[in-house]
Amino acid sequence: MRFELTDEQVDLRDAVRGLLEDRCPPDAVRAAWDGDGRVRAAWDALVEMGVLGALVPESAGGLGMTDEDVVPLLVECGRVALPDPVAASGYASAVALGALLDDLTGGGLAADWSGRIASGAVLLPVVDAGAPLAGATTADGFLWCVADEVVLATPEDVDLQPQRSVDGARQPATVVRRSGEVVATGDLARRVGSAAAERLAVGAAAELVGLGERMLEMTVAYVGERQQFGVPVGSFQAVKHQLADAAIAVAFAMPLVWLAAHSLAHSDPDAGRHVAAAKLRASTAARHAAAVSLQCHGAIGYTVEYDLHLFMKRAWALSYEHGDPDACRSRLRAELGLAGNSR
Amino acid sequence: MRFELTDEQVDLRDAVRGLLEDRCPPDAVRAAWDGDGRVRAAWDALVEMGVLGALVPESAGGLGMTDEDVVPLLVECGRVALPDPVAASGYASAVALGALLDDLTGGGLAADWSGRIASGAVLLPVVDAGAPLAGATTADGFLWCVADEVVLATPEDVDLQPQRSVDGARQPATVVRRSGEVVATGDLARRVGSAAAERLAVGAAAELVGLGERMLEMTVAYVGERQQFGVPVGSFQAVKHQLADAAIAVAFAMPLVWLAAHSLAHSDPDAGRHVAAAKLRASTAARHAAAVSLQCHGAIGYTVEYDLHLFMKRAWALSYEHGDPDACRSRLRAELGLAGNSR
Amino acid sequence: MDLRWSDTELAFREECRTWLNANVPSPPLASGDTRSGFAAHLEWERALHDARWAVVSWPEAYGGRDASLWEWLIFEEEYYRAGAPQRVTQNGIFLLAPSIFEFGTVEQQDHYLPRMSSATDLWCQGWSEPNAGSDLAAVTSRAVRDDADGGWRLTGQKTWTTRGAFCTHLFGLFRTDAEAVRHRGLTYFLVPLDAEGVTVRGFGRLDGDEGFAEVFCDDVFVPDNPFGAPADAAAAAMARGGILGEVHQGWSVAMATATSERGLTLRSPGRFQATAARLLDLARERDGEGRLGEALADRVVDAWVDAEAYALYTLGDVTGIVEGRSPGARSSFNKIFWSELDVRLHEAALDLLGSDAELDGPWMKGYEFALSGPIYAGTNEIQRNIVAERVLGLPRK
Amino acid sequence: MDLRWSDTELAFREECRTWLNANVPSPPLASGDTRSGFAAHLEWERALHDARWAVVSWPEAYGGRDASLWEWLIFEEEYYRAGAPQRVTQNGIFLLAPSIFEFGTVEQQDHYLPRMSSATDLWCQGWSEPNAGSDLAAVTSRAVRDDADGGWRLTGQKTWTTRGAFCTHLFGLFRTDAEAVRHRGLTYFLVPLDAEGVTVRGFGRLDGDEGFAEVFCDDVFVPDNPFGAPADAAAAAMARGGILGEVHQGWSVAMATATSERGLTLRSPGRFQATAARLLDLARERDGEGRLGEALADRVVDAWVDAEAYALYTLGDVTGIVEGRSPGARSSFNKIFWSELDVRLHEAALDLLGSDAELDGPWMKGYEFALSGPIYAGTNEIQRNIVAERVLGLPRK
Repeated sequence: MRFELTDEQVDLRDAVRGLLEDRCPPDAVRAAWDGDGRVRAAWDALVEMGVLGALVPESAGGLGMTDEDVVPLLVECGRVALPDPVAASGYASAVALGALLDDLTGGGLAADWSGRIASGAVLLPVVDAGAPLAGATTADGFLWCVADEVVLATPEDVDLQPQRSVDGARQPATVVRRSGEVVATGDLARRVGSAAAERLAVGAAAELVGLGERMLEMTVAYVGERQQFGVPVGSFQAVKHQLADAAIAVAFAMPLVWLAAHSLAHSDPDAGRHVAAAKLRASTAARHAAAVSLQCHGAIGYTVEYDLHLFMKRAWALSYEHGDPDACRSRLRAELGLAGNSR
Repeated sequence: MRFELTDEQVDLRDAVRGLLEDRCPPDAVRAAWDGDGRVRAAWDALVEMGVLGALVPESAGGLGMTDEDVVPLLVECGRVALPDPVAASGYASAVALGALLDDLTGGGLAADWSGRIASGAVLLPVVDAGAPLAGATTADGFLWCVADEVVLATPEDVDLQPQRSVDGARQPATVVRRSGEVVATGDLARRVGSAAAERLAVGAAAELVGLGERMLEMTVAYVGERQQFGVPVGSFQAVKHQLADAAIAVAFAMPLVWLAAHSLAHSDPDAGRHVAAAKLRASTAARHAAAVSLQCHGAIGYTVEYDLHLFMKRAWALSYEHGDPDACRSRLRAELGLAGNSR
Repeated sequence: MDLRWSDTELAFREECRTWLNANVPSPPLASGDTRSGFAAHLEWERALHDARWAVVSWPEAYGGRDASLWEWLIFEEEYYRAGAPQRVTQNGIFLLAPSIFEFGTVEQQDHYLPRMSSATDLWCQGWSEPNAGSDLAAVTSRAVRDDADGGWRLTGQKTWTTRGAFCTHLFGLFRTDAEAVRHRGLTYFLVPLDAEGVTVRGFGRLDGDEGFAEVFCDDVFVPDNPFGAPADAAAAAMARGGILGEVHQGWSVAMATATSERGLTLRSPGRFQATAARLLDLARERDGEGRLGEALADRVVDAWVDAEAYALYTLGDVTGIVEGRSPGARSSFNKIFWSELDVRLHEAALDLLGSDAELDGPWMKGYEFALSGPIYAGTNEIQRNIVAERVLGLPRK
Repeated sequence: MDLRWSDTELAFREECRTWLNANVPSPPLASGDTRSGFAAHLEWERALHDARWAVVSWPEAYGGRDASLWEWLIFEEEYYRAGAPQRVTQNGIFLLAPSIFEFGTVEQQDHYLPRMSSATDLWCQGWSEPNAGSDLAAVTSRAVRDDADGGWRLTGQKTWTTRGAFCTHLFGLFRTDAEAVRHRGLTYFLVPLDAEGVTVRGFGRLDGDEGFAEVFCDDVFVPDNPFGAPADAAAAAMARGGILGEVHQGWSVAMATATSERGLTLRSPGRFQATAARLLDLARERDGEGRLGEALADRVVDAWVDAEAYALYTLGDVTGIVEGRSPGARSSFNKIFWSELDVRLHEAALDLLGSDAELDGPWMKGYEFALSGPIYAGTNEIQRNIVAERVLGLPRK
């Protein structure tokens, strides 16, 4: 029994943290709002480091790691509010393609795409055709997992309707698919789709925990400096207790995210409830941290010139994406055998 | 437009408050735990003052007042945690009997019981045959409103199974009725039953608001005195803010209770939703006040030698009685046209 | 209790509703916190004024209708129910005007109030400074006596000034007695933003609109008594600035305004009831599509109940005011309740929207706006201190 | 991460479970906080000791099994899952023993620890005084030097002493240096409750049980070194009292205990997971009767998730401790979380019970007990200060 990252995992995480702090400072995220929603300096470095190919089998040019290795790195992506689709492409699509590799129909294309993902191409999974898809305009392809069918689609196969998100770096679009290559159907398609959906949820959960940590760190630093009534704002008990509560919420969300990654890596039969619990608590904890951070900052947090909003808006968006809290609770009710439909 | 008690209502309330502070101090409530759950010194004085007959028509020996006059008095009963069935008998039964007075079948018995209520006899309405009924062992009769039938039952008509409540003054029992006099059926019975049920809910709501106010007053007094770390505990911001929040919750529950009384008095078609809203917020506010009061008292609040528990346990019990918060929300969903049964 | 409106009040409601139905712009105007939106809102303000709806409770001489507080409530209810535009003049009308009514000279009242109600002068508030937010008494902007010119010279920086970049005037506190500490030695100044030495820089708010400004004063001259000056061009310019109340007494004047900001006049219940009604519509729509879980429905129910509670509580406050009782520190109850209710109403709506919540739309925009409620006009932490100390009577420390 | 148990650990779990299944009393014992229930619990404690389950993680010489921290977790999980009785010895085992292991002399360890694990000595804690609750450093009970008899004379009042009326010994802080202020000048004393001058008065707790006591000391003699005294009857009595750690160093000794109280050893996750499992059973039962609304079900879901989160967080803590990292102020995280989780678990159950919630039964009783969690062992207000200052690094003031 050991519930902690391995030394290797810690080293990798620390390396990624250093890289991201360097390549994805708040100004880079801000620039992504005005640009195409990407921070290529960070993305390219992650590709070079192998992070995008971490879950791609070695045979297809990747590192052949597991969910447990990659999820802590997604926490780091959240900490810097990196808008690029590391979780969607390098985690969810890479794992989903893994389920296809040995298949006669889709295997060749899957191997091809796996290699491209490791090299930095963006393949976005689509598991809910109606929901806005962040980063759709810069995607190189779509792993369309809808209605028990898996289709690999290129940008030419789809129509994009760009949408405005509260988070200017996300640049979502609604996507309508016109054509594409069917690579799986039936049971296999369901397996691929489920693999993608679970990773999208856990990926968002990991980013949310990172966002929560970062917002609280920013706020602790600010209220330690900011003076009102002749003392630092952070010396008021009301501020202390709000921050303590938010810190506890984030701290207790993290192990649920780790457990979900572990269960997915080991195909645990309870993985479904672990994923839902992780996304539920990561969403509520990050929203909690966002609310407390804004309130403790006061008016300065309410301006776009200050960095807090970059993180807060990402947290809002991700908390609703790939399973909002109510959807997670609904799934948990089913998993725990509570129909709850009496009145 | 005027949303405030009249001068006469204020005078009556103040008189009742003075009387109850005198006749129902915490020690009297404590004695009711060891006795039969009654504080007869207070009850008799209320009878003499006419409070029990306030809603009984003048023709039947009462004062012929309205819900609006009596509900503020029930707040006062809550403030002192009077365990006696003022709300059940003097409010709910009195009003329900009023609907029967002109009826050929039940009118005579109703007039008789109305007069007895005004003179201090206890008639307990039973609107949910399965729920424990507080004060059943000392009741003089039961107004049985179940299954579209109204039955007047004497203690000899029922079997009582006493239960232990967390609040030792309530002394509830489950009641099985064997016989009794059927006084109404069909539509009339439904009207009588509904009149009783709505008043039971609003009566409990009024008592809950009074309990909430009282617990907060006790706590404010205690934390103003109690010294820790060389200062009064009440000077800590964490204590101040908890108490401020609870005070706000109670303050905003009160007008909902008044509105419910007003709507019942005027047969407002929206009375149902007003009753549910009043009971919902009175329950949540009083529970909130109880939780904060206990926490701000610390260990002393956790002992039975201190008075707080007498009020806190009553608040717990009443918050579940005659419409717990979930039942109120369920009713409000229906009233507001939200089925809410999708997932 | 008497919850019936009089015939006069019902007629007033009917008149409001008819006019609003005929005149409320559709589609809704762009945000008044953007430069182009602000211009459209100004047109609306002038239309309101022309029909005498801008300031219904003011005396007729100043553009009002001498309406009662009850009629004011009715107007607000109808205004929000009709989905009418935000009031870009509100900082003047709701925050400055009560102080002018209470502390202004007759000349100041006659000059400023009609120009305010007609949206000729557009006022922004100059409370906050970079180091004086919640701690308003920490103001360091100063006014130095200029006996030669008969006035004061103002220097300092104000910030978080809502719509400051679009307004014509600022009201705020400046330190006139450098020796006095904290809230002593402050004076309440009225400053034309086109005066020499004033620089205004707009900056972006959470929702992306350029709704805030910093206002820099560099030796800005404000005369003692512009109304007595000769009627030349320079004096006319001066006539738009001055001191409200007594020198060094600015704190009392500001506190009267601050109470007004927290209290009744800033947030009429109609606004939240209108939001609750829209939330109910959204929920019913989702319900019709079979997409409303019970738990979500309950969040709507709770928010709806609280909007009702706020409306009722306000009726009690208005009854008290009409009968001559002061709401006093209870206005802090109000401010905490409505500001957090507003957040809950919008959160419930976003929860209903689910994965669409992040998209640009009235609910996300309204949510962002609602989040400012617990911060401005004295953070809710300050308000809770006030409730605890002044209403509950807990020891100050 | 490796979430598998080793074969040894699985065998250990099997052994626990088998023994517990065969031995846990059914029906459950009366509350251990009543006089008659306490006697029944003592029998259970002695049965546990005889089968060497009383203190699994202690050395075998003191009645334990030298079990690892992981095995301790397993034992606790099985213990609560089996619905075994509350541990009336817990204040000694969990609060005093860690300090004896850390600060006691070999004689003290050899004497006290076996008598504690066998429930021969029954310890209650003497921290709180009427004017020293959260503010433990305000202790005024004093110990005056008695050089003639070679010891100390204790005078003062302790209160909120859980099960004090049924115990044989008290551990607590007394002021040995009247000049020193606050936490300086305190000494950690071990006091036999049958010593001359000790009076114990039991009083009622929230749940009606006589679970609390006041302990009055009036010139109670406690010797310096009872273990070196001649082996006569008086000395044997004395051997049950003494000082733990150095004179005037009681605060450090107490803080070690307080950390233990807040931290891992007091509230093992098995307890909350067992409560969550019973809550799930209750919810399923209601569901089967068609009486479980979605909103109620969601409250169960949230509480269940938090019980899981607490269990996982503890696994992380144990991993750290096993690998030599100190949890430090993170134990305040734990205390806040488990104590408020326990309240939520029971509240959810009461909500399921609806109008039956008020009736005497395990959930209401458990709710009352849970409400003490946010108060004792340092109120959660104190814990939040600790989290903010020591974990987050916010300024102390």
